[in-house]
Amino acid sequence: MSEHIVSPKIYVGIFAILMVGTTLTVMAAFHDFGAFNIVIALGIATIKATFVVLYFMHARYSPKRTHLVIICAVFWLAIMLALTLTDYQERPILGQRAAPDAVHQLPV
Amino acid sequence: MHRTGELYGQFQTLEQQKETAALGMWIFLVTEVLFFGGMFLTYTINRHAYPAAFGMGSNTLDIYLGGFNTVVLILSSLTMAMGVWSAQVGKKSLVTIFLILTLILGGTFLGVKVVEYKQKFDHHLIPGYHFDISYCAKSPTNCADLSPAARETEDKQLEEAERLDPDLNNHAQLYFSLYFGMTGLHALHMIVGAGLLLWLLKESVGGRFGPAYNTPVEIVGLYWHFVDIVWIYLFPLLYLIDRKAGR
Amino acid sequence: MPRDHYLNATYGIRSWLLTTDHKRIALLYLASVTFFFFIGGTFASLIRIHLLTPNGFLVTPEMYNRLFTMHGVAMVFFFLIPSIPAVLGNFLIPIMIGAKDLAFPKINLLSWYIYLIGGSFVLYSFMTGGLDTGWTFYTPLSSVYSNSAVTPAVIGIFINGFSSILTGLNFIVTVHTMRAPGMTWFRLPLFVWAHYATSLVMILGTPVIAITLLLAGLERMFHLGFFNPALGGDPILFQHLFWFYSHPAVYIMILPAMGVISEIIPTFARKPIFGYSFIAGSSIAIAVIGFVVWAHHMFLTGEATYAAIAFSFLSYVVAIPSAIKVFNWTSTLYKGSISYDTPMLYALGFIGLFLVGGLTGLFLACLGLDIHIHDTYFVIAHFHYIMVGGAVMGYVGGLHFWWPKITGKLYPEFLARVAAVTLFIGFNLTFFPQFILGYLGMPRRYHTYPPEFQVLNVMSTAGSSILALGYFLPMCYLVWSMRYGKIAGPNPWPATGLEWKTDSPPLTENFHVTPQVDWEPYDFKNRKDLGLEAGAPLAPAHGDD
Amino acid sequence: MQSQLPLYPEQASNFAPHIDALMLFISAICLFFAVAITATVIFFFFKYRRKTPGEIGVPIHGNAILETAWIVVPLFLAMGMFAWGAVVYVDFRNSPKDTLDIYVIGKQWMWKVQQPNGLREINELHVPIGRNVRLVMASEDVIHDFFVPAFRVKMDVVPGHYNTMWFRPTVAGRYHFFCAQYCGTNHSVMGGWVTVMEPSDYAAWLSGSSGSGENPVVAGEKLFVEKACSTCHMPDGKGRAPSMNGVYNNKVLLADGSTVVADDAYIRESILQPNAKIVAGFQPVMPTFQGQLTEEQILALTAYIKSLQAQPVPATGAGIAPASGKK
Repeated sequence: MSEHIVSPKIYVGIFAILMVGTTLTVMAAFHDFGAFNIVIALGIATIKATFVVLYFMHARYSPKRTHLVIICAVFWLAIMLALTLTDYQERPILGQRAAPDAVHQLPV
Repeated sequence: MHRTGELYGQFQTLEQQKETAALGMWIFLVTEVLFFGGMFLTYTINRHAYPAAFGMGSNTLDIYLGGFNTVVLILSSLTMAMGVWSAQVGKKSLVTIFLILTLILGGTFLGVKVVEYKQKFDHHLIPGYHFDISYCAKSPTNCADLSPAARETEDKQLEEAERLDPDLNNHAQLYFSLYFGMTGLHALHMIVGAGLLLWLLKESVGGRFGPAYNTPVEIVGLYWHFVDIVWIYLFPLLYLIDRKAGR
Repeated sequence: MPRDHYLNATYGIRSWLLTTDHKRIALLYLASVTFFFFIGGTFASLIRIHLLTPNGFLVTPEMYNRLFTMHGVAMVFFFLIPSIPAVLGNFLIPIMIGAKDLAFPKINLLSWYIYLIGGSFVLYSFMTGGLDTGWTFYTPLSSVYSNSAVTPAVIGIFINGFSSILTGLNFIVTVHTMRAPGMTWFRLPLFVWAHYATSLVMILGTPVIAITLLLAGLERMFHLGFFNPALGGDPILFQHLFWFYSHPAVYIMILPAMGVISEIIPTFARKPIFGYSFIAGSSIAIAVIGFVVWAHHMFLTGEATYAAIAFSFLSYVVAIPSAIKVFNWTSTLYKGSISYDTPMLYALGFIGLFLVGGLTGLFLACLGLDIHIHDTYFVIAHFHYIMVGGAVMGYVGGLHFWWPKITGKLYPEFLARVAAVTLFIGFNLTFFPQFILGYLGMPRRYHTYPPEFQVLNVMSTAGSSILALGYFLPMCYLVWSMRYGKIAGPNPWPATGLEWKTDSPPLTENFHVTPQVDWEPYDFKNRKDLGLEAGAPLAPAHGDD
Repeated sequence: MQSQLPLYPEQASNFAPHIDALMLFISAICLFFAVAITATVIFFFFKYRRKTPGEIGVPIHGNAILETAWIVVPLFLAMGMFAWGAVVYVDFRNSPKDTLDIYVIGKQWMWKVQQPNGLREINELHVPIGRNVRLVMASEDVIHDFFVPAFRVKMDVVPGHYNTMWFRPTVAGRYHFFCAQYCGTNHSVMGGWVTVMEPSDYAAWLSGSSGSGENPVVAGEKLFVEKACSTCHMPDGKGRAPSMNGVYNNKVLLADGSTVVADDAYIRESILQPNAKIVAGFQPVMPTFQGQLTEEQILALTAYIKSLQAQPVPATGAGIAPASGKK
């Protein structure tokens, strides 16, 4: 693994991108996009996180093994969230939980 | 284990040692992702179930402090990255300077967090038996730090949220449990990170890190950036749930 | 015996408590997991004695609930999970891949101390009020209603999780970066593959149980509502989070045992393992697919029907890699040169018991059948067949197999065979009746039961006394052999792994010179150094040179 | 004590034969594999025992065809088990339309049962042969589980939710039921007896002892007035809230344009969290009754609303959705 040195210019550039992202997030939050507010917020956060991982954390210049590790983390997090949510799609939690019969009554 | 210079006995080469350390930190970060992941899952399900309470709770947070902290933390990531760069190119005194800057920024973040926590404590928004989402509405004199305008909007929101969610207090408590859980865990990671920075600083003053050997700086850097990433998600998820009415 | 080895490299209690030698840490773990095994085992014996009569003659309901809870907690978190990885894995993985130590020796030691701290919290909970929530800690029983010492136990398990995480992390990094020259991925012993898969589960699953129990503990301490419906929380969410770890955790327990068996069988059949890459691949497949089946523990919580169907389907899929292993082990015996040494008896016993345990898993994964047998003794029997019949048989078998390497001494062969057979018989007598009990409808965790279930319960208790003897016996003669056993020599069986190329017991640095691997795994035919040839007289296997 | 050792409990519901057949099917497959593999292992064990100390085995490394075979064949068999099991489960989770609804409430450590006519039982459950019985279950504290081995049915009883399960008893007799989900100290005595009776006996039993409990419909009606529900939910639809006539099990049009079926869970939610789903054309003015009603009172109100199913539905201000959605 020959060490790759990232130049400070790139670091400052990434910092600028992150700042722009933060500003956009805050601005977007004050507008009503309905259900898309959360999508936009998380979308920008993910873009920011990607830049941090790729450049600040040098993932872009790291061996494939590191990429695999990162993919694993995202993948397992996705498994946990997605598969748990399958259970909640049909049965909202608590007082709002529908009886099991509701399976048939969902709009198709 | 015997040790020759910077090389630990179990390794054959410095290169192998560095690779190993980096891989170890990356894998540790994977466990951290899943550690926070459990909380994110709890958050997702509860926010979906109780949107009014979560919006209401979120709006009591100070967006200026939150935004300021976001900038501070991202800036500290930059100085950390610059610290790594200085070590790689052999500017030993710059390493120390950047580490000190990072430490100061991290300390600023934690300081602001303390201010925020203190305010929530005064407003009876710490989950537990004394939690009361309508405390400020009931006894405005105890919440004198809020401007009358801010209090008025809060009262209005409270009224609306109570209309939408009859069990608002419990559900708002869930929001604050998650708020303190997630930011508390994040702050704990910051404190650990600050400890690691202090140790780096000590070594760096001794001139230990240069182009030949900078693994610890790099490894702590990875950790620090990860903590930054967690905050990048926490900020919108906790502070910006329901700001669209211009609150 | 070699003149210098890791056991006599340094002396004194400090040299053990501050050691970073993976072999010594393995022995520290060996002592501590044995301690917890006997604590858990004592609870188990009391449970079985109590269930001799339907009306519960021995202990009160409060005590009985504490017994089975503490049995579960001690066995699952403090024995089964660390047993093979932290003892045998710790000892063997660096030697098997030709390294001087694990990648992070100090972290390895740290993980043992974390284990001790976690264990102390749990013991504290046992002694100050006990624990009566069931090892599953279902909320809101554990977080609101239980009057026992839940908080320290939860803290203990939370802390202990980090021990597991650090061990897993250490193994993965070690396998990636510390392999000796020539030790390619497909020359790795299957034991290492199995531990690699186990470590994946450890690092990906354990953090989730840690945070879950932390939330439950905070809920209990500070009156929060994450999982308490009275405060708006969802008890089912706890189960999702809990099983996201605790189902894969089953694979933490069984995968390493499968690794042990994959070492023992080729050694005592003296031929390459059948389908090396399939066994290696199935370990990884189990670790990955094992993460997407957890909600099969929750079919009857009112789970969404579609989710239940998906999870049942995936549960059947995860059965396939296990089946692959069993078929491959069986095929390895074909045209082998099979000896009846003790480890081989354990391995064959493992196949039999794991077969029953695995196949009864198919009953439980079946949505329709699970309606009836969920939460009955059928479940108890099933997972004991996997955990005790599988994991513990693998552990004890592995201990015998590598005992000469660990101590440099041989155990008494005859006694060991007797113990292996006793274990097998005692185990089946204890747990097979419980399948029938379960189908008849006896729910688990019952302090008293209707009298029609008594006959089977008496059979089970009788079997457990034989089982107890089967565990006691090895305990005695293994300790005895440390002092009085015959000298083993570097490779008594002989076996092909790198660990058998070094002294018994090995040096602190494991090898005199860094080994160079130029042979394929489990290859007896081309390994002249083993001194094996059809018809040729063998260097005395149980010799005393 | 029984003189002989049975291998399965009595079959006393529609599910029992299905689940036993499923059990036999899976057992047969598993037994085949268990016996085949064990026999092979034992055969090899003796046949290929080591003859000379230095003997080695024949180096066979694997066989792709065999590997494929023992991946594909078990997979198909497993899919068979999965499919059959899923069919039974889906049947179990979806109760038929006209069920005899019995309410079951679990609390540490007893079961409270309420028959449709209000008759209450504790740790006893009487059901008629041949009727589809649906248990609507709630818990007052921790998670319990209602388990009747002779019927081969069980379902968790989770606090904060309704879970339901159904079965059709087929053989008269008395059968154990248990709590199957560990629930604390006296978990093991939290059980009782299900009595399956001929329909005529059941009817006689119900009427013979109905004096002891109040009919839930009557109790619900009384509550409906007492809690002032009737001041807004007027039957003619002229009140501030929708009429309850005919609403049970019908579609309700909500303010956001969606529809929802007014089942037990919806009614419960509307009582406890009135503003979660607002009926189209009405204001969210109803106060919450969270904490003011016991589970039993909610059940009584539900029973009363159910009894209004056949009442005439007013033209305006009805709870149920018009045949064509307004939106």
